[in-house]
Amino acid sequence: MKLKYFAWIAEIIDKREESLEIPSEINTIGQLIDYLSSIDEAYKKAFEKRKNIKFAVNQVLVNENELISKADEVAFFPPMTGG
Amino acid sequence: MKLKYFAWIAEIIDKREESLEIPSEINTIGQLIDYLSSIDEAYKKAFEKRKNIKFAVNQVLVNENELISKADEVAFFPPMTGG
Amino acid sequence: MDINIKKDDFEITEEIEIFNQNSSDHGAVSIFIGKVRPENGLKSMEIDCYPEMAQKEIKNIAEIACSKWTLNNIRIVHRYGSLKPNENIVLVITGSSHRSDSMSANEFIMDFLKSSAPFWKKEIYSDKEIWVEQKESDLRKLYQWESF
Amino acid sequence: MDINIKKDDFEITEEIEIFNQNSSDHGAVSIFIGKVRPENGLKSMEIDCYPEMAQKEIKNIAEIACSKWTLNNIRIVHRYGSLKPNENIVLVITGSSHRSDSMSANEFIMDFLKSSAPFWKKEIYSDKEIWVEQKESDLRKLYQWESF
Repeated sequence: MKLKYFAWIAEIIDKREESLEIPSEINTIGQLIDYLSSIDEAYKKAFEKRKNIKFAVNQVLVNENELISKADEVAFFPPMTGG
Repeated sequence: MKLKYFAWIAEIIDKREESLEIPSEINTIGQLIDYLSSIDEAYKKAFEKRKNIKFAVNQVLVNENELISKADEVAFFPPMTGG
Repeated sequence: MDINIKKDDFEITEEIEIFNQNSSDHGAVSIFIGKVRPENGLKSMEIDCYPEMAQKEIKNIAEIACSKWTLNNIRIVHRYGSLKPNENIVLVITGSSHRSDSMSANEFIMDFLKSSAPFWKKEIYSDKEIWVEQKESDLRKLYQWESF
Repeated sequence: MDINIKKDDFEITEEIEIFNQNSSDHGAVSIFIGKVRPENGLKSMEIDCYPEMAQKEIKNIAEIACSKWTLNNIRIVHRYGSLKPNENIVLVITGSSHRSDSMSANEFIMDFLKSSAPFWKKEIYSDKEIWVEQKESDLRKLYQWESF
């Protein structure tokens, strides 16, 4: 699964993107966040304030219950501040 | 008194401006319109639909009861359509 | 604050340059450009104007805009005379530190220019000439600001 | 409709020219330019971006704008990367036959870009770096359009 991180989330995880093998029982964004938080302190810290994190699957904003699969590009980022 | 006309009012009166001696008993814009309408058909026609006419004294929009004097510049025009 | 009532055309790029020279420290710039709409068969638009009053009135409304919103600079250009379809009529540039101020002030000034600045438009077609009538909808927009 | 997400600066005059080439028959053009506000001590503004998503999302919002208002053309440019104070960040140009359409669409698109397009701003001062937080007031502006 291709994962992307932006803004302070990328800073805490210290990566802008990576490809990871995700266990097959991880089916939703929410489960993915829990899984990542369990394998490494950096993810745990980045995803701590989960209310402040938004996610996109294949460049489309979704909520925590969105189903994901191996071929997806999943992105994590804080609330947007463009313009 | 210096009088100015704009848009279709200027077309009907066939003047854009003129200087006129106005009788001393004419004290307001309303009286001035009545007076002009009484001396010439063109004014009468131009001022017929009085609701559609706006006036300015010395470049400031006023209402019919505005007092006027010899030294003033009085302008007559339809509702504005700029921009 | 700079107000230009004139017959000659304006270059938008030049106007923006002058605007920026006079006020470099704003985060938000809103620009509105009004042109002669190329209506079917329209040969030209003649705009009558009372320049002395226009200058006064527009200055007045620009000052009101400055009191309602935090603005760094305003530039207004309004042409009169005989204009061809697609020619520029009016330009309003408003600069502020915040987009909502620059946008609202720009809209406010345009609403004012439409119904309260002493300009009058006549559409010239090959077979007729029509003085444009003031629109109820434009007046309503203007009145909305009074309760603002 | 033209959407540019890029690092390089843009020339406003050039952008307006391209916009006009692609759509000459509108009576009203609204332009908004957002720049890096020169806050006290600000050295630069770093803008992070998810370009592929930004392109999709902005195209989507431009299409929504086209369905809400009658527009002849839209041009949006949004930069990312490291920008100095007073540098351009964003440009939105909307063209219509009527000023209220071009103005409302422009404001709508800017409100969207502020809180829903995937860009993130970080302010760099000599002694600290601050990720800009999303403003409640910006979110509220965005929500207002939903009932529109």
